[in-house]
Amino acid sequence: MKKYLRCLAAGALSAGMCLGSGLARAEDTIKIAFIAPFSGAFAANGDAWLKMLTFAMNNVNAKGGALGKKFELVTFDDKIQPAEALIQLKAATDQNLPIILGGIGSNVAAAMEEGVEKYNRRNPEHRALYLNLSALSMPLTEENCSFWHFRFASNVTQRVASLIKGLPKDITKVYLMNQDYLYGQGVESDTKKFLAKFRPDVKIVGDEFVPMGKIKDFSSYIPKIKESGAQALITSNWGPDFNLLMKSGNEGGLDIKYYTFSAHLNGGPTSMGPEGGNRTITVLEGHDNVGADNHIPTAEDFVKRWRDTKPGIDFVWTNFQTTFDMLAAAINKAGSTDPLKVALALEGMQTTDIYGHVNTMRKADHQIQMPLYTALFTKPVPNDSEGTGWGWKTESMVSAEDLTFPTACQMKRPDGT
Amino acid sequence: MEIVLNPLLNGFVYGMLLFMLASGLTLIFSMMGVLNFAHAGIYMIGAYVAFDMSRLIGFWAALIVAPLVCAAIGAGIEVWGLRRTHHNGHIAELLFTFGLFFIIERGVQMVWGMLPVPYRVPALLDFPLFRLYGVDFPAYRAFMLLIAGGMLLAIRLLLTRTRVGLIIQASLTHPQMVSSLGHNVPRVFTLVFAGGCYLAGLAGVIGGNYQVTEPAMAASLGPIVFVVVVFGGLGSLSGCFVSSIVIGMVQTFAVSIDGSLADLLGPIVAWIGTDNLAGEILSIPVSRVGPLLPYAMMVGILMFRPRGLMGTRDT
Amino acid sequence: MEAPALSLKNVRKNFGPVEIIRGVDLDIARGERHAIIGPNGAGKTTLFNLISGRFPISSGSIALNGTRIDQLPPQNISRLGLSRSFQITSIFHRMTVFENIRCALLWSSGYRYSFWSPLWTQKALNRQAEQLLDELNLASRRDLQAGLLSYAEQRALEIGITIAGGATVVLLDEPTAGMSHSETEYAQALIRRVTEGKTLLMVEHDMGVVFGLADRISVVVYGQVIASGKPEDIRNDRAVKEAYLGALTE
Amino acid sequence: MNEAAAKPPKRSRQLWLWAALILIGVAMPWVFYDWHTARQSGFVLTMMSQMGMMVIFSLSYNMLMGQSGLLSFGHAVLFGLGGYCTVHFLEAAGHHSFPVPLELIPLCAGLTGLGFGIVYGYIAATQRATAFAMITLGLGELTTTAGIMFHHFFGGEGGISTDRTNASSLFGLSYGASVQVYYLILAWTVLAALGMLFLTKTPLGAMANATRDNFERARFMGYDPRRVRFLQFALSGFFAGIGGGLYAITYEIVTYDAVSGALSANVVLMTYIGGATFFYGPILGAILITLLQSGLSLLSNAWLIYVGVLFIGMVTFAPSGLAGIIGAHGPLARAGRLGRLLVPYLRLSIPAFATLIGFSGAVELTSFLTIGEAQGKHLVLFGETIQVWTPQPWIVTAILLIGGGIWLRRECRAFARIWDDLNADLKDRSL
Repeated sequence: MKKYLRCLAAGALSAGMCLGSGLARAEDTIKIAFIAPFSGAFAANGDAWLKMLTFAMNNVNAKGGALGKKFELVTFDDKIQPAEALIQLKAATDQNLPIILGGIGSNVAAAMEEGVEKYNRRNPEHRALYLNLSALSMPLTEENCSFWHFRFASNVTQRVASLIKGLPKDITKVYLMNQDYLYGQGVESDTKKFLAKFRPDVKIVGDEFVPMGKIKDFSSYIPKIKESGAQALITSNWGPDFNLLMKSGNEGGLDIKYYTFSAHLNGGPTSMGPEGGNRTITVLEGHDNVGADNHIPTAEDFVKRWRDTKPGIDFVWTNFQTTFDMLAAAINKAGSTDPLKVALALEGMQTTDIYGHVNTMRKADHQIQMPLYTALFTKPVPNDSEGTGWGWKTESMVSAEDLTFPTACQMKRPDGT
Repeated sequence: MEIVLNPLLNGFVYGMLLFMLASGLTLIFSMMGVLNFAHAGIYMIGAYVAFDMSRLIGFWAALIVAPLVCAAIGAGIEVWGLRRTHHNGHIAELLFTFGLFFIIERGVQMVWGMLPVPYRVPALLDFPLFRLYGVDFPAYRAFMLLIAGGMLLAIRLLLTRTRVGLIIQASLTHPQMVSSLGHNVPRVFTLVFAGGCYLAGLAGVIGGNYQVTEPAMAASLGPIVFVVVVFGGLGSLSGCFVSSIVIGMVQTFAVSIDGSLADLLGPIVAWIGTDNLAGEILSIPVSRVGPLLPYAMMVGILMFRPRGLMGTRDT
Repeated sequence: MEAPALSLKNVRKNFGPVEIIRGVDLDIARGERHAIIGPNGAGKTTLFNLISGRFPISSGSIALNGTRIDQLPPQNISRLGLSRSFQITSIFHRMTVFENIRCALLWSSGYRYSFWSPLWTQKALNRQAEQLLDELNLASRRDLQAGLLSYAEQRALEIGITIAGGATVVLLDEPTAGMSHSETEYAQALIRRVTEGKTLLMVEHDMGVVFGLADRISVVVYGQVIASGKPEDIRNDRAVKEAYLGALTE
Repeated sequence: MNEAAAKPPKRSRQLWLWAALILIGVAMPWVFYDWHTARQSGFVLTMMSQMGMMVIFSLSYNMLMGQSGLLSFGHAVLFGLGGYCTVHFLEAAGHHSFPVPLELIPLCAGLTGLGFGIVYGYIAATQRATAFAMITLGLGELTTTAGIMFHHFFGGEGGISTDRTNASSLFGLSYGASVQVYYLILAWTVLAALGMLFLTKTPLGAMANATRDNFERARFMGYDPRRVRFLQFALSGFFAGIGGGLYAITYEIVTYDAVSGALSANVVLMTYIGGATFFYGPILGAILITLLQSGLSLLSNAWLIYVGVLFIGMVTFAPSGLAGIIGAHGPLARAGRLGRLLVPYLRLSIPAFATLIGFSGAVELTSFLTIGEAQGKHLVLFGETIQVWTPQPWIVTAILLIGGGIWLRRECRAFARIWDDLNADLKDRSL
């Protein structure tokens, strides 16, 4: 009876239910804001990101956190809308959470970078620092680069370069298909650039833009692709635009390889299933079989502990761990969580990732320099993805040095730095 | 020939899927005057229920049961929801279904999660039926055509050969007349609404694995179905059929055209340059704007012919 | 010679294959009170719809004070000084009685689509509306929503809206339909009062009202005018009797 | 409009109410002022700014929905295009080629909104009712896609951004601090609201109501309903443009989200929930929905469900919205009988509260079963984790929901009786 009463009391407040770790918080933590979509069309990404971030954070906390304190994540829902993200930015700074993680959706990231830059200019006593986990578009670290923005993921150019470098020698005819917006257009122009540079033998037999999320049946593209004689399709399509494309391709008997950038993200393996097997190659920071393939004990242990939490998804954003490692190191180095000091400490910082590679946060544009993998969706693999029986197997690895490109960033630095 | 035949076939398949959704909507719209915003939501529920059921009792049983579930949901919506808002006018009814769509979309996310579910074509139908100019035509698409065609036939028979069908048909063109003839119009309304939802559910069952079953599937298909219904015209099933096929074809054909306005107006574009908005608009190839054509077609037809292609009344 | 207020020449209208109005010729002199009678389904209301521009005519011509109006949309006909009422009450249900009347006054007072003149400062307009409310005996209902009025009051408002704009030719479609005896008498007096000096064309079933008000009467049967003349002539017309008796025995 | 006919004594009381509301708006930033750190609450300021622009936006929407009976599903197009143009104005101001002070830039945004209103209105106003709704839906869809596709004007999905401090100021303000922007928005909100209130009292406003009620009759009075719709659409574009301009000034970035269907849908919700039949209804709706959007979404993942249910509830049971509910109490309040409702309301509130808790419990439990699980979160209350897989919380929720629901139904009937009696009594006395 008592239990029921307690439940009743609990129910009585369920209208005002709190997110996450609840009210009984230890006060002595370093709180980090995480602004991401938790409702709306991209809520699944917010959830998946949070899960991986929390795991990465717990790893750092287990090693003692920073300044003797543990980290703690506070989430804010931006609903994948820039305006809403800026409101939540204000909410975070109000709560004195100067370090802000984010990076789902290039539109939101662009708004956040600008917003933080202006906020810092106008509120020099209460600055904020924006750590971008996964928004890849180039302007963020090129023409719009900001001192207060750090990108902890490889950008579009680096991804395309590693894909082209990893392209097998026997592929000489490729077909390009990209979504008709900034990201897809960036991928397309970089693909052409790097093909000309690294693989002049490869011929582009088709170059297509599709409107984002509008095409329900890709079968009309299949004859075009087939006719072109392409051996591989390089596409930045993600979500339904990729899944429907591959579905139509398979149904139409199109026997080619799909070189992608997002097929590994949460939900990707599930929607591909066996249909994507042995034909989908993706560019990624890491996957759950890198450790087992190359016998890296730290990575194997990492994946084992990750899988023990029954996450349902692969830990593909291995850079999330790097983010927290660097952040903890920077806070320790700075001796405080003051955004300016932390930012200065982050510049040029080097840490070793779970695979043993050295990652560098470049000072010039605040873009992380790290190796990238390309992997094939295949079986059998030691650790399958999302319970499909299929999983990722490394095809190639391109080192950080090979992915270091000059930047056009002209950063406006704070006075005296 | 090969340029034409493949898109023709695929456009037809897509058009038939649209028709399955649109026919139910057009029945509801013509009779009750309600443009049911939740219709695509029901389609999504159909797909998800079919996914769950196909794992429990197999695809074929799901093909029977899932649409019935949707019909039951539809009847519930009509009896407990729409009927109560009826006296507040069509706008209120439309807004009711609009709000319902919000809830369905979020509810589906809550129950089935936010990621796509692996709802796949049954193994029995997972083979290429024939090859056409080197491109396979999957058996499942033929099956879809079969179901859609069968459904078309069934609706026709139902409407022309049964008493209920005759009443419905009369209600399509003269809704006030039928009620004044003393027929139990509320019951007919419920029946039509449930029937429309049944069709949407059926479309969900066979469309869910033809496309991807995910929470955004309704929001992305919904507007297109409206376009089909409005374009085809109120109170006309044949108009609905024609416009489904037309829009299915337009969407699939447009992507195979690479030309742009700039090709036609070469010198003018050279003069404007491509580095401004006007030049940008002109130099976009047709294949990229293809999916927008239906909306432009809808706006156009509503401006000049509000009753749509073959409609009997103004929208 | 002065052109007739309203002149119909061989007006025809068909809906699909069915011809509803089959060549109507009708001249109505200025200042005349003219009633149209005839059995149900004879096409009286359709005739009104054709004159007021609600439906386009199939052939023939209609002229208002000598000006062709048969190709014009209703608003343009209204601006030329022809106004009509409806058989099924057609008022603005969610607006107050006062606002209903004021709206009807707007165009003729020259406000057009003005969005810069605040209505509360338009003294002359408001006074005119109040006056009309008094005339209609609706002053006590001034701020009530029109949809909440009683039936007879709504009919009075309907007439008020129709004549408010100062039209010279007024078409009334069964103004007393569904009224009790006393209400009908009141309405008849009201119509007589407010249409003073105007040309009136009305469709009416109540023969008391018709013979009480009309200077001339036309009888429409099966889309044709079978007789037209002074009340006493019509009373004695054989064709009319036949038509009516025929209609009754059907 | 009902209140157009408001009796003089009530009008002065209303005036006080509005003055008080504006005063609250002025005072609000200082209520949440943090004296320890000497900072404004940025969250509250931004939320209040958002409310301001949403008030303008939904009022402008109501020029179509409530006043003209036109249901638009693409109103955000006018709002967002005003915003895009404002960004371009501010950029031009940065290059000293646009010498307009920031205080007046919303006016320029309004004029561009008017321009787009004229273009879109010319197309959309050809039809009414459902056809109008579908045209606006199509136009909205076309514009949103254009916003993603074309870079020169819209900047693609990254949008275009600017710096509001580019522009000069009439009062020598920098507009760096959000509080200055907030007061600018407040001033424009009041101005725009007064402007739209004024419009309802003009011949066009009256004829908009008339065409809403009975467009055919309006034609026989000399008015072309299409022209009325067109003018009303264009003018509402003017005010939506002002809202969009303020949006651009506040966030300094405009992306395709500002023209998207989501925002168009949002304004429908705001206006309807607030009450489309009253002028002030959309103000209530905009404030409430913004609160829910920014506040409730911090508390619950499933906040959209609550908004959806609230909306459906309104459509079904209170079609004149919050303003309608408040308005219905007007006669009783004037007669001084409001006290009689206190006890019935208290009786109603208990089962209503129980049902509410049962409902939100069911929603939250389901949501934690799937989504919460996906986030690796736990439902925590009073420092205790609720096990969503155990039956107890579900049983409690079910009892609250079903029991509360049945009880609520009974109380509702009782309440309706009392309400009817009171009103009938009132009517008897007045006659």
